[in-house]
Formats: sequence, C-alpha cells, structure tokens
Amino acid sequence: MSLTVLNVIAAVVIAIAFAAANAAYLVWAERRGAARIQRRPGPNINGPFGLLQPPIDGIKLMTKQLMIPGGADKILFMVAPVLAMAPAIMSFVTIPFSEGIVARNMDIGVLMIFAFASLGAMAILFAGWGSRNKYSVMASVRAVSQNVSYEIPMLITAITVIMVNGSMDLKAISLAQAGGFWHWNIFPSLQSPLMPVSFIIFFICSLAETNRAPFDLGEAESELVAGFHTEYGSMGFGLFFMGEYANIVIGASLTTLLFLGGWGCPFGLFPGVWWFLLKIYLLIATFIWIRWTFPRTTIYGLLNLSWKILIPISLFNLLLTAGLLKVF
Amino acid sequence: MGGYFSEIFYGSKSLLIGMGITFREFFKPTVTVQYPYQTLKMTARYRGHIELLADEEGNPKCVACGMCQRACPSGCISLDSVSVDVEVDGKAKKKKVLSKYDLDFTKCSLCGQCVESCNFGAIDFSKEYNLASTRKEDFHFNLLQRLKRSEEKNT
Amino acid sequence: MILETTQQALQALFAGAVPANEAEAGAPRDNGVILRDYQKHGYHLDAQVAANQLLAAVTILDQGGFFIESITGVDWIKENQMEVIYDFSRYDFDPCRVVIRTRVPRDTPVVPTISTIYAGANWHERETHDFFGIKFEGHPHLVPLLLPEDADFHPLLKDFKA
Amino acid sequence: MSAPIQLRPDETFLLNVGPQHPATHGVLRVKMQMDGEYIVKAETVLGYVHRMHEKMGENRTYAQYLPNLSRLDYLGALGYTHGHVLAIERAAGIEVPERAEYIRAITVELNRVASHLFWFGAFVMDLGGFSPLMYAIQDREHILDMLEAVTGARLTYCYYRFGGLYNDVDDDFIEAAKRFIPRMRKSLKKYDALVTGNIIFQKRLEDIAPVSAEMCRKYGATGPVARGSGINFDVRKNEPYSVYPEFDFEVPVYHECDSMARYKVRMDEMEQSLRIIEQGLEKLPGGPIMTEKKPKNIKLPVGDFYQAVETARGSFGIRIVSDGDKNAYRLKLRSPTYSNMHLFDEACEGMLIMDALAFMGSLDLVIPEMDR
Repeated sequence: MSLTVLNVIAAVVIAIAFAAANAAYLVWAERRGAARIQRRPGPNINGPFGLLQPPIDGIKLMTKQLMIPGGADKILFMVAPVLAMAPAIMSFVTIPFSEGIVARNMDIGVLMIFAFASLGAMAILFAGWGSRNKYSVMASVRAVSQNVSYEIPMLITAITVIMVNGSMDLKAISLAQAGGFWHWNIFPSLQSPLMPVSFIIFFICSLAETNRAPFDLGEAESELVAGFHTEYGSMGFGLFFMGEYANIVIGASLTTLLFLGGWGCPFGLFPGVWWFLLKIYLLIATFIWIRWTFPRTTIYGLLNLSWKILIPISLFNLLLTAGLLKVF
Repeated sequence: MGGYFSEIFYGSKSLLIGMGITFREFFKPTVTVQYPYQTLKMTARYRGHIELLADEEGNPKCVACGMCQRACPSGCISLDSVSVDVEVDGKAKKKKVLSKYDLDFTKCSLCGQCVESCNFGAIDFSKEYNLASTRKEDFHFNLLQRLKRSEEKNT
Repeated sequence: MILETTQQALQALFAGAVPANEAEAGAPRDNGVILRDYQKHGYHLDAQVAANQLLAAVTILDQGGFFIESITGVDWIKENQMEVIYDFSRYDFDPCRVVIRTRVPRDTPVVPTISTIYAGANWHERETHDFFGIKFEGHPHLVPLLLPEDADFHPLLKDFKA
Repeated sequence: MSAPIQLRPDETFLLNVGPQHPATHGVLRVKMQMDGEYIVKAETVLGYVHRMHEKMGENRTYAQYLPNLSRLDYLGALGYTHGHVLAIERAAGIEVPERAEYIRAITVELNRVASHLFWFGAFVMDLGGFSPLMYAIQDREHILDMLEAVTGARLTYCYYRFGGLYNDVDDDFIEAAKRFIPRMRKSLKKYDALVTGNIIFQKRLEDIAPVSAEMCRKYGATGPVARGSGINFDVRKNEPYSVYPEFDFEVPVYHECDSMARYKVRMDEMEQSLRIIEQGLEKLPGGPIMTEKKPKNIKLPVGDFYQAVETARGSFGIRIVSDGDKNAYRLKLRSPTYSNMHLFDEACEGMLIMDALAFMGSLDLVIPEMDR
C-alpha cells in the first residue's frame, strides 16, 4: 500500500518536474529557433548557448511582486493560473513515454486527456473575467469559443483513431502501431484511407487548442494588448506560460501516440522512450516554426476553418472509416 | 463546391511556401552585431556631438566669434572669451581668447548648422556615439576641457 | 481647363469689377479671385471671399471634384484681422490648386464651418480653433484636438506668451 | 467575412485603445464605443506628441528650421526636408544644380523604400506575423547604412540645404546603391511569397475596410491610401517637381479600396522607387552640389508660398506666409497622415476591432507626423 502511495508521489513529482523543465527549455528553444529564423542569435549571453537564460527568467518571475489589480475578482484571479497549470500536469500522468514509463496507465487515457484539456478553457475564462479588464474579457471570450470549436474536430479524429485501433488506452493504441512506420496510423490503410488528412486536422486542432500562433487569438498582442493575461505579472504569468508549454508537450505527445506510433521506431528497431521524445520534439519544432512564419487569423476565419472545413471533413472521415471497418 | 476545395488547396500551398521560406532562412548565418562585445566603425561623415579642433600648437582654433552660437537652432552652445595681451611682431596687442565653450547636448539636434557656419574650421563632429547616462548633467560638455584632455593624451 | 471654369464660377460670387491679377489686387487686397503664378507661389487660384460667401465658394469646389488639402489661419495682428486659409487640390492630371481665404476681425473671429460639405474639414477646423481661437460656427465638436482637453490658450496668436 | 450584424448602440461599452497600445505605433488614442467585438463609434484623440513645430517655424530662421522637418516623420524624413527646401527655393528663386536635385531624388526614394519596408514589417506584425518585420529591418538597415555614410545620420537627416546639399555623394555610395537594388528586388520576391501570397494574410485584408474614392476626396486622403481606392494621384506625376519628370516610373493604383489594395500599392511602390534610383544613378550628372548665388541669410519676399511633395505617406504640403523677414510669418505643415487618419473614425464603424486595427495599420501612421 505505502509503496503505491510513494509511487504515485514520485510519479507526480516527476510529471511536474518534466512539465516545468519542458516549459523552461521550450521557451529557450522557441527563442533560439525564432531568432535563427529571423537571422539573430537569440539568447546567448547567460551560459553556453544561453542555456542559463530559463532559470534566470524563472528566478526573476518568482521574485517579482504578485500584483492584483484593484477591482479584480481576487479568487478567480488567483485560481486561474493554477487552473491553467494543474490540468496540464495531470495529463502527464497518463501519457506513456514508452512501454514501461508511464505514471498511471488508464483504459480511458484519451478521454482523460481531453477532459483535462477542456479545463484549460476555464482557466482562460477565469483569468479574463477575474482581471476586470475589457481586453482580457474579450480575449477570454475569443479563446473559449476557439477552444470549444476546435475540441469537436479534434475529438472526432481521435474517435476515428480509436475505432481503427479498437482501444482508448494510449498504450494499446501505441502498441497497435508497433513494428515499422508503415503500421503508423498516419498512413492510410484499407480501413481508413483518409488518415493523413486526419493527422493534419488533429495537428491544426492541437495548435488551436494550445492557443498557438496562428491561432493565438486569446493573446493577440497587437490587438488585445496581451489578451487574457494582460493583468498578470510575476509567477501568475509564469504559470500561464508554463501551462501553455506543458499543453504543447501534451498536444505533441498525443499526436505522436495517436498517429506517429508512439515510442515505436520507424524501422522496427529498438523501440523506446528516445523515439518518443524525438518525435514530440520534432512536432514541437514544427509548432515553433509555424508560429514564426504566419500571421494571426481572424476570429471569424478561425471559426470558419473549424466549422466549415475541419468538422465536415473529419465527420466524413469518421463515417467513411466506420463503414470501411464494417466491410473489411 | 469547386471553389471550396481549390481554396483549401491553394491556401495550404501558400502556407507551405511560407514555411519553406522561413526554413531556408533558418540555416542562413545571423546578421546582427553583438553590440557590447562587437562594435561598428562609424562612417567618416558620422555626426556625433561637436568638438573643438586644435591648431598646431594645441590651442583651440576658435576665435570666439560666436557664429555657431547664433546659428544653433536650439541654443545649446554657450561660449565666452577673455581679452589677453599677446605680443605679435613685437607689439603688444589685445586678442580675444576662448575661455569657455559649453555644449548642452541634451538640446542638440545634430543638424550641423554650427559646423557649417564656422568660418575658421574650428569645430567638427566627433565620432562618439556611446553616450548614455541617467543624469542630464552628464551631457553638459565642457568642450574646452575635452580638447585639453585629448591634446594631453596625444603628446 | 478646370482652372478657367473654377475661376469663372468663383468670380460669379463677386458683383462688379474685381481684381484679376496680383498687380491689381493691391495690399491689403480686396475680396476677389486672382490668378497666381504657379512657378512662384505653388498654387493657381487665390480667392479671397467674405465669411458669408465661404460656403458658396467651397460648394463650387466640392462640385468641381476638389479634395480638401488643409485649413489654417494667419494672425494679422497689425491689421487687427484674422485670416483663414483653405487649400484645395485635385486628384487628376489637370493641376489646379485653389486657395480660398477669408478675413475676419481679430476680436470676433467667427467663420461658418465647412465640415458639412467636406467631412475632412472637421479636424482641420478643430486644429485652427486650437491654435488661433477662430470659431467655426456650426461645427459639431469644436473641442481641442492637438492641445490638451482643457487648453484655453491659442499658441499661434502673435501676442501669445508662453 | 464579417456578416452584417445588428449592432445594439444601447448596450455598448467604451474601449480605450491607447495612448499606449501596441497597434497604434506610438501615442495615439482611439475611444471606441464597442458592442462586443464590433465598433459602434470611434473617436480619435490626437496630440500626445504635439510639439508645435509651426510655432517653432515662426521663431527660427529658415535655415534653423531645417532640423525640425526631419522630426515630423522619423521613417521618411528626407521627403519632408525636401518639401521644405523646395518651398524656400521656389519662394526665394534659388536655382539648384542638377546634380544636387538628382542626389535629392535618389536619397528621397531610398528613404521611401526604407519607410515602406518598415511599414511592411510593422503591418505584418500588427497581424501577428513577427518574422517579416525582421527581414524588412534587415533590408532597411542597408539603406540606413548608405544614407548614414552620406548624410551622417540614420533617421533624422539634415542633409538638404537651400540651393543644394550639405555634401556630395561618393563612389562608395553609388556602388552600394547599385548593389542594393538587385538585393532588394530579391527580397521583394521573398515578401511576395512569404506574406502577400499567404492565405491567412489575404483573408485578413481582402474586402476589409473599404474606403471609397469619394470618401478619400472628402477627407483629403492622399498617398497610398488614395491610390488603394483607385485614385491615380501622386504629386510626383500630377504636379511634377524636382527632377521627377526625367524618370520613367509608374504610379501603382488599385481599385479594390480594401486594406489589401493599400498594401499592394506600397509594395509596388517600392519597386517603382527602385526604378527611379536605378535611373537616377545612371543619369547622375557631374557638377557642383551647391549653388553659388545663394544669399547668406535667406529672406523670402512678401507673399504666400506653397509647395507639395509626395512623401512616403502621401502629399505633404508646406505653406509659408512671409512678411519679408528672415523668419516665416506663418508656417503651416500639411501632414498626409493627419488627413488619412481622419477617415478612420467614419470608416471603422461597424467593423470588428481586429479588422479596424489592421485597417489602422494599412493607413501607415506615424504619430509625430500627425501631431506635429
């Protein structure tokens, strides 16, 4: 019994540490990557390649005073950053990094991650409403409507994968794709000929769900100042930031598990956690690459994309896959 | 319906083209100058704040005529002179000698009217650009003193 | 082409003989339309009208397809007069810059607003009111634009002391 | 596409955009009456960087006023100083050597490209794309380096003098400019592929914020704003000054009236400016750069003088009322963005705030130039 408790505590600590380290160093990677795209060196003063920049930034954020604007709803204002961070960490619990490395594998792992992901919208709404700032309210309303619309195609594509693999267990889904890249869900099979399209839809949705550019309407720094976290400073802002990057890691992990064969090697050799990490970081690099290439979409363009393009296509794909599953 | 799909197609294509461009830029060398560690050389015509020029003997060329003071749009130059007795060809003569030449750089707009108005070539732009301070007083330059100091350094 | 038609239309505002060139105008000049030497002055037509003729003159230009360039004032303190200058120009390749000017007494500087004809005159008139204290009768929102909201001084007046 | 929606003017809130707001590029304030994300009514508040340049013009001699002109529009300063020296030269009847006028045209056009480049970057940044700004600044840096080598300043130039120039260009400058042109053309192609062709970018600008030609006329809009509304108006062509008649260039005009049209006008203008620079460098005559018959203290004859020039932002006019003294009796600066911004209030009604701020970006505002 006590061993189980210890296990759980260890798993949680590792999950938090992993999320925090990822958040810190993804910021660094993003800044370096953006800089390279823009032909600058990026942070390079503190430590080799500027690797000490994230801890220094962290210390700066932690030592700053936490300001609560006058007239703000204090409870909501304080709860929101925690609410942004906590579900992200919780989701790590059920993500299998390899066959052996998983804090708590669940039969309904996919469902759990989606459930926690939708809590992120609450954090944004709380932050926007609690800040008592018109820009924040507008941003949070935008972000929530965006999150709600993109959850639908994302879930539909996830259901397609679940139908093909016959399980909601992330480990089982990943294992079903083992043994070479031609087994991966991203490649079309007889039962699911439109899988590459599903992958693209899922990828776009994970961009939108994590509020990343070109869908960063909740932040929209040139219009809504800084969006829902306009009023946040110090670690309040830091938690939002960490939550955002933790969500990116989760989005990338989920994409990897559902479509890219999880920890499986493309050639069927030495499957393991390294392949998993390689795949998620390649996906995250694409996230960064996209962010520094495109301008922001408009709110109606964004909703149109979801409701008029992504949802019909993913629904069609779902029906097609369901039909073909019956046939073959 | 055809428009619907062609828009998706051309839209996606334009996005991929954009990503191709940033991908190529990623591998190009950086173009920035790491300022405190590297510096650029100022061009020959760079206009810093003005500076007094010295003649062969190390005295300012300035004859304290005050043309620059009048030409300045912002009134940032203030100069003063004293009369001293000098011996020219064995005769005692009064001569105006520059005793003070202050530049209030906080007001200066670096237009160069003073340098142009000077008939004696006594002032010129310096090449200094590392000028930063938190106090206004640091930009009240005593140009006469600066000249003396730079002359001492040269000898 | 447009120059002559505009000149004739503006001249119709004045009854009787009016000076037609600079030499005849004299100084201070009487109301009337003058052809200016473009090479020297940078504009073609110079019409000085009375304040009550202003709207009629501007309407002629509006119908002629002119766009509003700017509005400004001049404080003629010696003559105890205030001048309001309206610049108009054209978008086409028949260059014709028209200057409409009107003089009002310095103590009661009131002219009618032309923002009803040219919506863009709104800010120009507010600016002129800021700087000179000239009142534009009928202006919808004559509050300081470039000066602070509570400004009660007019810095471009010649007797303005900071 | 923004569907026509029923606005509720009775259920609105006031959104204060600025004076410190990332989209206003300076200290501009717009009071927006909002219904959700839709603007019901907007009122622009100016004057946060008002410096009363016109009063300074009355207190300073004409030569002393030279540095002021470059403080109006810090991105395209040479165009404004050009207008000033042309006005004085016209009024005082000063002849300018041909070489000086050619160098003026070349440097003004270089400055125009620099200004448009910076606008391009900032505009795309308004829309959320950050990297194009860096690419644009990189190209602009080459121009500023060239201009610095000639004028001694990077932004607030004080290069033109009544009757000529402060100093001559050297072979290095001509070489650098010749190298720059093909480089810039390559960059323009890159911007075309990266930004203009981008579907997100097109969706954000096309059919957004229509400004009719009639509206331009009523508000006196000039420059790329008017040309994006189908008005073929460029002071360089309509009222030729300096040596512009010698050059073969076109005035890009688009008839769509939307933000995209205004964007395309400026992008095409860069190419036309490059053509002018190319021809200017080719034709650049020798000779003096300063007229000899120049009075030391310039006094203008009594009268009223006007000079319009095409700057990067539109038609800039300078009116000098002289009473024969060495100072102007009255000096009026007609700044193009002042008129261009004025139509924002009317045009943005019923627009989404997102589109309105993109529209504001497409007007190419430089606040110090507007506030003077």
